Amino acid sequence: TMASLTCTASDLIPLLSSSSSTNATALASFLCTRFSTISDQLSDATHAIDNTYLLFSAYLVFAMQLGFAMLCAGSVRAKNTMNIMLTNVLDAAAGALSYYLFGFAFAFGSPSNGFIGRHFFGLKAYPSPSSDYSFFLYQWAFAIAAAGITSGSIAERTQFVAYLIYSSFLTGFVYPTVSHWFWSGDGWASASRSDNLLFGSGVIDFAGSGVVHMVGGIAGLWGALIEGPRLGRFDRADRSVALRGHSASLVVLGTFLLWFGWYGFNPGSFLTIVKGYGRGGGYYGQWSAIGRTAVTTTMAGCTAALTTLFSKRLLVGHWNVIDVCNGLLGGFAAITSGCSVVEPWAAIICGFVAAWVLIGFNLLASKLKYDDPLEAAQLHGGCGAWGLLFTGLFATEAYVNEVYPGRPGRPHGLFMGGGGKLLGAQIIQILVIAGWVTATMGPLFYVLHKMKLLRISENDETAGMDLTRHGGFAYAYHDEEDLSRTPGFMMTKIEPTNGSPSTEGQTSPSNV
Amino acid sequence: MASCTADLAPLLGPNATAAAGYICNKFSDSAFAVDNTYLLFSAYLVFSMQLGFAMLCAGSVRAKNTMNIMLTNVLDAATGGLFYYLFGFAFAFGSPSNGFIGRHNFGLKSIPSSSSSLDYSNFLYQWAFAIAAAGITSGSIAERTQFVAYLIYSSFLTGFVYPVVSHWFWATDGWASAFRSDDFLFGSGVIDFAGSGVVHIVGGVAGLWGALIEGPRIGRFDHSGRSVALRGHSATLVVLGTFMLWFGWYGFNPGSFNKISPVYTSGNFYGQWSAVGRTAVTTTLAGCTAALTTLFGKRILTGHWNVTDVCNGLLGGFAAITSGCSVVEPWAAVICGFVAALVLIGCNKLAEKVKFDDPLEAAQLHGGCGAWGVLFTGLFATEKYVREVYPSRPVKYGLFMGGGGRLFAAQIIQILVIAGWVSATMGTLFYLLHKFGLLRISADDELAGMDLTRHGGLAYIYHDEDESHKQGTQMRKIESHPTPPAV
Amino acid sequence: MASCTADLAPLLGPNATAAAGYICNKFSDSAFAVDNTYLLFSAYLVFSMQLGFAMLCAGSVRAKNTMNIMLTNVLDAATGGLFYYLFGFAFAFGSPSNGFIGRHNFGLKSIPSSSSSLDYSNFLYQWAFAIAAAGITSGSIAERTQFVAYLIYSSFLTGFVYPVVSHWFWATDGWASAFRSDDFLFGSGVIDFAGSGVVHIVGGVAGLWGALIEGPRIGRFDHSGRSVALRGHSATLVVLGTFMLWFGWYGFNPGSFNKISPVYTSGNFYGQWSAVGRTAVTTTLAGCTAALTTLFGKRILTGHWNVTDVCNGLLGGFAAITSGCSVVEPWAAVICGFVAALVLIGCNKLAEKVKFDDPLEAAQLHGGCGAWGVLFTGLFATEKYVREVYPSRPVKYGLFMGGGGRLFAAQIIQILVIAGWVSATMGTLFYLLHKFGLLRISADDELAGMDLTRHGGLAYIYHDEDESHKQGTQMRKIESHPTPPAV
Repeated sequence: TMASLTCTASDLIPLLSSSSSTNATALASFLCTRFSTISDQLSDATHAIDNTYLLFSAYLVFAMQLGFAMLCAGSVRAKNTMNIMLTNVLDAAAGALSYYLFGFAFAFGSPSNGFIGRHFFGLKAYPSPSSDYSFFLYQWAFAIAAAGITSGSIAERTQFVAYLIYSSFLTGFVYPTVSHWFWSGDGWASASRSDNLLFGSGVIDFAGSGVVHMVGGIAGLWGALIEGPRLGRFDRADRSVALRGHSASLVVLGTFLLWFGWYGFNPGSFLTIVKGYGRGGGYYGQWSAIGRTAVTTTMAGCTAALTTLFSKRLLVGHWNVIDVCNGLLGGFAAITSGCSVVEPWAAIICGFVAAWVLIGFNLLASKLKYDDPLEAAQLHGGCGAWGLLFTGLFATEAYVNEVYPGRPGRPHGLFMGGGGKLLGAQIIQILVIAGWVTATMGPLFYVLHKMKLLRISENDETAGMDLTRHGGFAYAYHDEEDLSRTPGFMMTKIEPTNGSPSTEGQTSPSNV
Repeated sequence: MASCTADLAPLLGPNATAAAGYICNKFSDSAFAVDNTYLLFSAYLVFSMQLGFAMLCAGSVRAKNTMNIMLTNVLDAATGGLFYYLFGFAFAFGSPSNGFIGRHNFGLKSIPSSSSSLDYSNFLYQWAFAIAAAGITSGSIAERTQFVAYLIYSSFLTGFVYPVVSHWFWATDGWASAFRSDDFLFGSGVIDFAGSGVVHIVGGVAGLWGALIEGPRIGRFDHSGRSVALRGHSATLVVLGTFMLWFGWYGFNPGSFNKISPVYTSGNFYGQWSAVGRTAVTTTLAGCTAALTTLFGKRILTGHWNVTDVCNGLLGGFAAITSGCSVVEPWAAVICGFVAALVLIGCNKLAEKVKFDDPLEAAQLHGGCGAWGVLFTGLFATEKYVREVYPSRPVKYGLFMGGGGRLFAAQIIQILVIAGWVSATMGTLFYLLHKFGLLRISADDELAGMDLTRHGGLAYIYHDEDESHKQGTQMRKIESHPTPPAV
Repeated sequence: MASCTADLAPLLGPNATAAAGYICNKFSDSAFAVDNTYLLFSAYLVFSMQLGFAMLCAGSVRAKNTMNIMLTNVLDAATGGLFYYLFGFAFAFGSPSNGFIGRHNFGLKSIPSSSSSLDYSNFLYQWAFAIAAAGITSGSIAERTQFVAYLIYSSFLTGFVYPVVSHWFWATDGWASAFRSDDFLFGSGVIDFAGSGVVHIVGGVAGLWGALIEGPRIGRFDHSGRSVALRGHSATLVVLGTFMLWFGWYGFNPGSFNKISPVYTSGNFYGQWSAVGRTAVTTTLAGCTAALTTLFGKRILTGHWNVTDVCNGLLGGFAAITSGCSVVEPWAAVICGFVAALVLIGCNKLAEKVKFDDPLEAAQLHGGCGAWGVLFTGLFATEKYVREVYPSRPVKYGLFMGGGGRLFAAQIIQILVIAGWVSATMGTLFYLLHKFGLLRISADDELAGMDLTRHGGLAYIYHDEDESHKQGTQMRKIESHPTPPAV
């Protein structure tokens, strides 16, 4: 954006009247000196607007953490609610420190090599002309989302210490490295490199179907595979038994909050909004592209929700709100990669297929006796991978050139006549992310497993972790519950049993 | 932008047209960026009202129907997204068109467009409005409506009935719009800034017909005809939903300016940004006053300090101020909220009298308070603000502010026309569904609750033992049996 | 704007003044639009904290008092809206005024104003702050306070006590303000950027007196004087509320800049927008560090990984960084959060020792951590940032950063003065209410829960059967009886 605001003589020469062409250069440079003050003011205004946009987008993305917490809480049984919510709070908290100390540096520290960044540790020498605090905040909110995805896959049976370890490792190292590859100006597969683009194209993963969702999903896949299913998830005859979450209201609350936050996630990934496309002054600019991104996001999610609704009705006979919520999120996870470079009608296709991808993976998981309490691996891994392919198929030329400028004629979607190079790059991304996360998170979970740090004991699992590890149940709706139902809880309540309260000296009526 | 160049060029000296153009382009870019930022974030806020509706509805119904009502709220947004994309937006704002219905931009064709100055952000914002109307109606017919009926009316409302109304009052071609270039209704046009009529009365009247045709829930009125409160299952969710709606209303009302950068006098501290702020203030004050009025009113009437009543009063105040929020003084907003609370209490009394059962009071709240709000604008709109907010319209303003009765008359027409149109369309639809046996669920289903019979199980399982009670669900849990755990 | 014209005029040639004026007006318009957009959305975020408070409070009390506490939270916002509109804002920011209290702009008269540069958005933002203070106090006295007492103290706090304090430290006339033009306290003035003192200590100290005068809840300390935890009824609501507060805090702290467009050096990439971003980062880091410190601290002390304790620790970190968020380095925020967690743990230990019962730990959290935050600013404020954020103030900065002790001394004065003022006003008020028998509910009511006795029934009905147990509610349900269905 700085470049578009600097005044150079060559910008102005063609604009000036041809009658005085001999003096044009002199006149242009004369005007330019006068123009610099105005230009400075314009650049100030641009900074203010862009940072406002990015900061509020970051706040929206942060709100997704609340969405994750509620979604996860509602999707597990009541006896593990405290546990899963704690992991969600800590994703954000531990993530902030590790991302501040080194995660951000690994991801975006520049200049660097193609594999990993190596500047800005602890926000040293920050801000820089190309990277401000708001960008750090935005990227932090992304990083914690990845860890949140994984926590869903291994819910209800993982030791808390294992959780702390994998979460720090994922947020501090595994995820930042992947985001470096695809999003930083130096990353080996990034579409915003200045040269040596992968397949002459680079990977288009605009807001992270691959970088965020597949990373989280594959990490979850390995965790859940190594831990095995929850007790009772498959009965003795090996039939699948649904262990339903304890509150559909929380699931819906969480889903809507995620939807709300996704408007920061996808449109926010433009990072700036003050940028005319074309010669400036037109009604069409980056602000329109941002609006379009919000629309494609909405369309994909809505279509996936409706597809899931009717398919599930046909398959199981119920109109199920939880399934619809998951379908919706699957649509969002899929469109996240291509949201900025596809037409709204293509987003509908994206969402439609995403719903079927999710249904298919869920059937497969059931077949393979794979247990993922939040369907996180299927949803974020499966739909995320579909999203990457979708971008390689449907990215339109005009939008790709606007969003990734400066390289006319770059490859775009196969079905849109753009050749197969982009699709090739997208496939490489899927393979590379799957490989990298498997190579890092897989061994980590395996080592934790071998050291008996991964899975909780059977007794703990049956009783629920809240009681055994987190100080008690999450809910106490009736006074009577506390004594009768929570023998393991170390703090007992006085007033229901010996109802002679101390302070007021009043004999109590029997507890209504 | 063109005028900027024309203004600036003579000031900059010879050969300056191009230079002036360059500068002015930059200003134009920056204004587009600010206005789109403003509109998009407002749209996100309005969308968050859908979350508010979902939680408010969920908390206001009995636990056995929670899954059902939440599904309808999710689907409002989802089906609304598709239908509004395919034709709703075209019916509402496709231009050029006639006064009754739009007929361009189906499937967002030719959007963004410089001629109609519609961009994607406008679509997103209007979509969020459209789904709000459907959300209102779902409250009125909660706990007893077949899911299929729900899908049908929701698509019809979001895709056709509501867009047509919004075309009449908000599109530049609408026959009663205040944004027309000439031929204003009564030489005034209707001022329904953010939609007390267009959104709230539409949703409320649709709900009224649905609830009337279905009749009350089983047990809502006992043998002797006395009213029996069927309380919602969670006041916490009601409060959560109310606060989310309040939060989202800051997108709904101030956001309806669509742009924040227009100036009233260039270089002055007072511009549309101040009007936007004032709108947020009037909205706040109307809601707050209505909440307090309800608190004390209900305390006198029922003897309780009741939080769910206060929440409903608050929302009634918001629904009322929505029409005039941008053109009235803050003190007038206080009056608006005070009366709105009384209107809601009155409508609720009336509903009980005539044995009308609306689980969320949606018809009373959005219909009644919405209608009051439309009248209120005709009474209290001030000249100065009307001039600023609707610059091209003939200056007719509030009756009590000395602006004559033309605006007030136009507002009355709006109420009548909306009530008529929605009755004719939605009333007929609900009646047909009723005749085909598609509207109301069976008495058995109603007693058992729809979650068990239609939606795969109850919404809540707080204790493992709960499972054993639920014979109706097809999924059983294993682990409570004394089997040796597998590993 | 005037200076912009003066800068540009010599550069532009013939008609230069007019051209420069034209261009500069455009810049000024654009800055107003951006700044108001920024401030309004920040205000909406701060408002969403009220939702956070409501959920946090609801989850932290027992189920039988849920309706009561949520009603108080809704009314904080509603009564706050009216009182702050009528006189609170005038007391706080009405200008010109003396150092103690403002006395203009009652009922938003003469707002917007160019002389005080106050617009409607400023009012909205400050209102959202004012209701936060009242929300803090309601936590301290939860589960045992009469509703009428609540209405009285809440109006008094929002309408008078809090506005006066905010006048002292934030108005351009306030005696200890860092925004004065001269006569700074200790030649420095107090730096309380977003209100660790003005909001959090005020709310915390008011809660302290209320809770002290009421005494602990029945059953909070057993016969032998041991502390008995009366756990809240829903940890889920606590987490929901905490995350909402976190979300809203991004309006509270970075939003306190009010404007985002001011530059530090024109044409540079580094300006107030960077400072705003840095403030969001320091806020995040302080909260996160406090959460982790609490996690491990509590694990060592109690043996559990406790999510509600972690949430409280997190909020303690936020309350502490609120004072210095804009003028410290990110690494210092980590220190701030670490110490804040220890302060909270210490205050809680102390409270148990002296049998002080505060259901939400509000006095400890907001009072204790808030006071630490005020001191922290006096120790760690950096020269560069203080210079940028408070350009007209003499550059006195943190003691540990080499800035001398004057700022630190001013900060200590702030703590003492706020504690004194709130004790003198709110302490007296609570004592009078106590003497008139208006403060605490009866023991019967307390054991039964206020929802049943005062608010019309329990907040939750998860099973139809629940109804039959509740003899106390006056509303019965019919349908569970074996009556023939009506329709």
